Amino acid sequence: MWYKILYAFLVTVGGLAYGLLLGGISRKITARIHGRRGPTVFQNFIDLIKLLRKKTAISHGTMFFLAPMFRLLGGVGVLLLVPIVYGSSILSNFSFGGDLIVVLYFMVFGCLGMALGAADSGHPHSALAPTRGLAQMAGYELPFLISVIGLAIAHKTVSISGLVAAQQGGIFHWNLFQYPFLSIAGLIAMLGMYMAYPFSVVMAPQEIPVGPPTEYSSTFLSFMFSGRSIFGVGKYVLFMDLFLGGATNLVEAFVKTFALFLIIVFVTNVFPRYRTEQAVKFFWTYPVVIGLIDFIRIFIK
Amino acid sequence: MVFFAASLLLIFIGLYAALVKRNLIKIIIGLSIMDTGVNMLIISLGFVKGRTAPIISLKELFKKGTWLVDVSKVVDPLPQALVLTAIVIGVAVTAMALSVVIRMYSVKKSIEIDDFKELKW
Amino acid sequence: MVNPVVIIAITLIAAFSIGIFQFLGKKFVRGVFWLTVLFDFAAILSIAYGFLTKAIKNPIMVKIGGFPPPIGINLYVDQLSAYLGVVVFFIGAMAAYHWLSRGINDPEPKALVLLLLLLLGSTGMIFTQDFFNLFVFIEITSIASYGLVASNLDSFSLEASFKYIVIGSISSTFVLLGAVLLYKFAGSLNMADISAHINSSMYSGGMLIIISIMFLFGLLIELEVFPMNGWALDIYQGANPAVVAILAGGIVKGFYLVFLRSANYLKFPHLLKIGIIFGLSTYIVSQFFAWKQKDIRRLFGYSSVGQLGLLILAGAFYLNGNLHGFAKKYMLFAIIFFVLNHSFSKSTLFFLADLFGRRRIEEWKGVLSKNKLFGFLFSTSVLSMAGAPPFLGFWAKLFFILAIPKEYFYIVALVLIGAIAEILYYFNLYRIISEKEDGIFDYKGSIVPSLFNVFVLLGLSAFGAYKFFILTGLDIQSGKFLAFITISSVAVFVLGVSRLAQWILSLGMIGALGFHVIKNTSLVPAFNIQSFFVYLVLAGAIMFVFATYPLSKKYSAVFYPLFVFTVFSMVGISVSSNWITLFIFWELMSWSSYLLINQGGKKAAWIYLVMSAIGGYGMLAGIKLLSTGPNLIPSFSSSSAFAVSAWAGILIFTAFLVKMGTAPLHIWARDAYGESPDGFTPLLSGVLSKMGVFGGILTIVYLLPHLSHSDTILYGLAWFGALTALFMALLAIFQEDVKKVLAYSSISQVGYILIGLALATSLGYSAALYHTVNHLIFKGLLFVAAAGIIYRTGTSYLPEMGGLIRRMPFTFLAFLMGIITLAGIPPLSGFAGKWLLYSALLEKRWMFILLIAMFASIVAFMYCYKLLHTIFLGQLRDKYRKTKELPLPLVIVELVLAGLTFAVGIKPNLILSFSEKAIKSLGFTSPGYAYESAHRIVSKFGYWNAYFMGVFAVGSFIIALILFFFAKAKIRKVGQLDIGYSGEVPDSPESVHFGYDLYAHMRRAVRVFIYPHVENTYKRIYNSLMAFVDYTRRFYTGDLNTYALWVVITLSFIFYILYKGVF
Amino acid sequence: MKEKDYFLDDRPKKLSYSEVWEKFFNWARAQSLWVIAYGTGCGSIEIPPMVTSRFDAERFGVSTVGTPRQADVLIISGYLAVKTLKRVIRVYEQMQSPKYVVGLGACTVNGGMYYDSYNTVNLVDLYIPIDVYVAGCMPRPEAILAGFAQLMKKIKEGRADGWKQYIDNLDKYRKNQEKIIKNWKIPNYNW
Repeated sequence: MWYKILYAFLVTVGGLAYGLLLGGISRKITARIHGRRGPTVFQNFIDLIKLLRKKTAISHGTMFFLAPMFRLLGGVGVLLLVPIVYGSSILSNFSFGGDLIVVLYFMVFGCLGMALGAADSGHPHSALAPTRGLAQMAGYELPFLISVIGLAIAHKTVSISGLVAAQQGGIFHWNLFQYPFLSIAGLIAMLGMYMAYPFSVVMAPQEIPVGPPTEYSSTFLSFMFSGRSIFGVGKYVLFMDLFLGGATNLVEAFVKTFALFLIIVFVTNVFPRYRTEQAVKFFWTYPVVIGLIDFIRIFIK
Repeated sequence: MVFFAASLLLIFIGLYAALVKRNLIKIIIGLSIMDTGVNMLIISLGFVKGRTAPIISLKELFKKGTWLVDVSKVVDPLPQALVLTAIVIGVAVTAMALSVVIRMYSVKKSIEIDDFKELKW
Repeated sequence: MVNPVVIIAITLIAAFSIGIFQFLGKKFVRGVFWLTVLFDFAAILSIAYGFLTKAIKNPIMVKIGGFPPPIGINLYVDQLSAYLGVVVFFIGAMAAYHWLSRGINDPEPKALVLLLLLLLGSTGMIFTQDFFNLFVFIEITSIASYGLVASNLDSFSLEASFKYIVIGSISSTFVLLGAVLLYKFAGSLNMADISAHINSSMYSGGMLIIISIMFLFGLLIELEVFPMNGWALDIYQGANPAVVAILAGGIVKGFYLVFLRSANYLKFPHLLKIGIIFGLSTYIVSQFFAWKQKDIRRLFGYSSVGQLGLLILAGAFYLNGNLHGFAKKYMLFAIIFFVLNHSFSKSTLFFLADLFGRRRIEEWKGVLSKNKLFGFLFSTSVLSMAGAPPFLGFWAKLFFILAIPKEYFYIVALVLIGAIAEILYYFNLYRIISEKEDGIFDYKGSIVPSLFNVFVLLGLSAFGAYKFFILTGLDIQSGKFLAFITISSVAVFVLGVSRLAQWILSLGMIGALGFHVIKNTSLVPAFNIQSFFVYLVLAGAIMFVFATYPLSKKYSAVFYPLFVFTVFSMVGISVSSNWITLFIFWELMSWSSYLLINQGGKKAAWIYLVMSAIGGYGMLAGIKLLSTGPNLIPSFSSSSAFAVSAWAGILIFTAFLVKMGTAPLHIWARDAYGESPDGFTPLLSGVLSKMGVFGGILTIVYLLPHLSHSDTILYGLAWFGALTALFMALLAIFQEDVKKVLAYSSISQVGYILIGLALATSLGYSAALYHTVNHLIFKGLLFVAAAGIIYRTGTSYLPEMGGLIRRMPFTFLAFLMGIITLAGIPPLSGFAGKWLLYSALLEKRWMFILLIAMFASIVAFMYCYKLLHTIFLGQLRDKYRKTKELPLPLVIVELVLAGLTFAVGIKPNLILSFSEKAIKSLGFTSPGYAYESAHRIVSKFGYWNAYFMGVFAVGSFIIALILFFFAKAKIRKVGQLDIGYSGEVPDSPESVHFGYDLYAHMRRAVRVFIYPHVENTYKRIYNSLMAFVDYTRRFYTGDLNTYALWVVITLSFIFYILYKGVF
Repeated sequence: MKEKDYFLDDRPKKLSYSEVWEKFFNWARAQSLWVIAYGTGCGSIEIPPMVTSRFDAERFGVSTVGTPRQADVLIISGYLAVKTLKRVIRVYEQMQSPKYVVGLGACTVNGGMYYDSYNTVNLVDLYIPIDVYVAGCMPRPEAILAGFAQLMKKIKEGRADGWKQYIDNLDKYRKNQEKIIKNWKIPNYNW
């Protein structure tokens, strides 16, 4: 048990580092697409260190104080509840604790925490952002649920390890090829889940300063920042397990998550932004229709 | 049969009055006619052609020397008894109706039905 | 015992002596009058008492002038006529007392003479054994009533009187014609004599048919059947209510007895058809025409006419409906109870209408709150008239429905629809009357007669309940429990001198019952589904009643009695062993909760009541469908003995769906939850809606397997549940009232439970039962907190709140935990329910329902956040800067419930161990899931370790907290307006608070889904019915000629039916 | 709770000057300068070119944020009206230490072409501490980048201590501010 906790700690740290690195790479790629040099790929590490070592910080109240912890906890929880490497007892983390449904609900934990903290700050803009986020969530969760339920029924399990096990045995056993429409729906939902353009209205740095964390600074912000990074990695791993057949070793995991990451980066950099209701309508139409093709196929079978 | 038809006719005349007439007094007259029709019907029911009234007269007593009437010679007495009651009741109803009409007239100075349609729906 | 003829003689003499000796003064007149009435009453009471104690065994036959029956006129007094005589004289005496106390504006002696004559006439009418004599008495009654109706001498009463005279004359003419033709035909006028000589084969000849047409026609006019009752309604509206009270309460019942007698003696052909056509049409038409009525007296008139229609229907079935055994007995008691109920409640209503004097319904606004006694009398009468349990009208209706043969199911359906219509208008009236309005309320006259009436009515209600439980042979436990419920709530009312005392009493009573249930295993033998719900009800109730004390100051004195009543009737539902008992307690619960909701929102309560009535009567109709053959009272298990149509199941389920608030029957829920007294809403949401779940389980387990199409029904139910869950969640996010958000949330959550039930697998039941308890915990918590917040802030409007976390930290903590549970986020208890449900759905491969259910829970996050944000977070307003934490009882309840969610979240066994037992009692061998290790629960599809999740969450929370405390030194807590607001200084909290219409953007996306389609459909149906009724009620033109025309048309119609013999 | 406590009314605590890893953190601070996107004058038009593709300030770790809470650098972009000064003070005080101010253009140095205007602050340094001036009217983006390079250098050397000065000498700054700001009772500190 104890070695599990140790490994969990290592995974968390590794996840954080990987998440920050991916953030840096994303910034670099964006810059290159803009025709700029861009920051170093380690820029996010530097930012995090700076934020951690700011000398002052303000708090607006209890919820404001606790929210970054909820956020971090939610991120770490998601990362630790999904098995990273199939068959490895160490890198399957705490996935004995719960199945896909647990992970789906635990994913909300951090978001809810952040939303509450933001609302507690008393800033109207930071209260506005979660409402957009939740509305958009109602948008992307529909196609995502279609693909998750479809896969669960198709493979007769909601255990993530079970889903990965069902995809072993060659690239064409991946759900991406077995159930391409479900996967497309799920991957479109993933775009929304990462609040990447064109679904970035939640953060909306132009109209509402920086989304929920408007009032957050210093240490608080660093917690949120790292929470978000870890959460992002956790979600990549989840999507990898769902659609890309999981991973049998760490290298494969890195490659696959990086591939997912690249999808997001390239979509993000070429799209403008939807308004909330446009995003919701988009999610409720195209990916849903696409997903339903496979969904109905599974339903009839 | 004639009596029967005539009394039915009277009853229907009375009903017709209640159906069509707009004047309260005329409706009351209609009711009286209906009453009369019924009374006539009752009498006709007890009537047997060629028989006498079931009345004990002194003349008869002296002639026959007995109170007893020959039952086979008289008509059925019960309808006649009934009709007496019915007539009385009919009069009472008519009197009641007329007094109500008098009151109605004193309230609205009218005895037309059109002026008494406040209670409806 | 007094010779009945003496009654008539004495009354006659008294009437004449008053007429002659009226110069002796008022005192003499009144003295003679009262002596006569009292003597008559005593005399007839002694006869009735003789019958009751069986001292008199045979009917009394009085020979007048010593002639034996066929020759002489004689009186015949049997049990029924003696009892009816008592009622007539009682109502007569009360009406006279009432009238005298109001003052008679006509010369008093004349009115009293007419009153005596009226009583004399009706007594004679009831007692006589001779057809011609009957005519005479009818005429005496009629003439006296003509005079009395006109006695106000204003244009209304004179008009009514004249109409009555004309139509009445036509009626009596036909009765006379019938009598003399009968004499011609049978050679006798004695009823018994004629009856002995008539058999049905004689009707093949023409004469007897014509005779019966005459009698039927004449009597049907007097009984105010549908196309010929315009005059009667005009009397109800126009005449003096004291007179109307006697007419409606006593005299018409005399006519009814005469009708039954003549029908019995003459063996009317096709009586059943006549009864159904005229009785049913009268009942239905008058109930619907009453909807648009603005004049309260005419409204009561419509109701009276409707009741008479029901009586005719019942009478026709009793005499000619081929009822056997119990059914015949039930029908007799239905008739008796209908008569008694109508006599006492309707006369009370007319008395009260006269006391207050106002005609237009709007002028009655607020009467209930202004005078408590008046309100009590009015409410009791109205409740009894509308058939609310445990009053007499309810037992009458129940007997009636049970007695009607199943072939005539359409009659049951139509009568129940009529009953719903009746509730609709009666309680629309009640809604207006119970509106809060200040001011003093004055009435002229004495309230004593009404008081007497209501006391008799209450006594009779007890008698009715007693008779019902004895006759139907239901388990006597339920009867005793009903008595216990009534007595205990009355005790709370009577002994509770202050709110504190009432609170303690209610707590004590609920606690005592709980103690009794736990100690005494006879009520609940082994732990099964019923005891599961008994514990649920009692545990919920005791917590919620505990929380109400601080709120109770503004509640009226009936709050706690009704609360106790509702709670105990829910216990009654849970322990009931057959469908009828279930129905009785169900109705008790509906009505008592209606009265509770009516303490708050009147319109909301009305909608709640109407929907409840639709559900409840739907259930009754379904039960009726179940009860075939000799088995009038279907027990739960016996329903398997025969195949029944799917409609039985659907109809019974309607009631439960209404209580669960399943779309499209949900329209009551938002306002009823939102506007009911805050102390009651937790119970309404947490426990009362769960009774629907209980009923649903019973139906699905005991009934549905025996129905055709049961799989389709279940799948349909699951869809209803799923769509309810989704759309109610969508609606919830756009509400701006805290309780309305919670209301929609509540029915959305109950939608999940319905899905669980519809699965009908053991895992589905596990999910449903778990969620039932869990919903009680967290929704109770949220509603209790909302009640406290409304109590402290004085508003339930969300945009008015904000920032309250600074003032109410404990409430916030509890509320937050409630919300996390509601959202189903691990590690709190909400997740387990979701997981079980989803696993069950996966197991059954109901993919689309699973999709909708999961999606609905995502939508739910939106209102979860909205509640937390708008109440507790954001900017604190100036007016709440001095607001305190909630009162202690509320905080205790909140924290206990919050602790429960946490405990259950880590150890779901706390609930699951109970639900497992309950599920096993339903005949399943396993709960559908298994324990792989101590804490790891495994279903066919997935697994989940609650204990680990809890420890994980708490552990990492603690680690994060420790980490954070290192950074604490440099953190400064800033003021609420210290925000980075473009370098600007905000001038007030309101200006930077985001609290209104949080999801405006979402609304643009889902506009078409949240448009109130269902509500508008209901409204449209209601409005078009209203318009239709408003148009068709012009049928009663008020024109005498038209009335006479309808009389003639009906005559032809009766002639047609009877003469053709076919229809 | 008091009748009105919308605002925290305390003075900030004096901050410790040295940390063990200070040098490393100073490097991190220098490499990650988040500029609040707040233009006080015409100079702000030069900032968009600086952060976009042409001059790409992000390669030095300079990026923009929308809220003072997260910002490290406040750019006074040109002339500063008294009215604007109020906002600048509030924004500056709401930023979290360590924080730096860059004065842009001649106006921040001595009022520039508006030196005799009734409403322009001539010497911004009197009111908030300025770490780096970038002269010019207006300075080109290259010049601004040069200024940032200067700022980074100062930070790395530990000399960019305007935020310390400000807290240590808050009374002095307040007195100066109160001299020209008439219609605002300046609070003890804008938290």
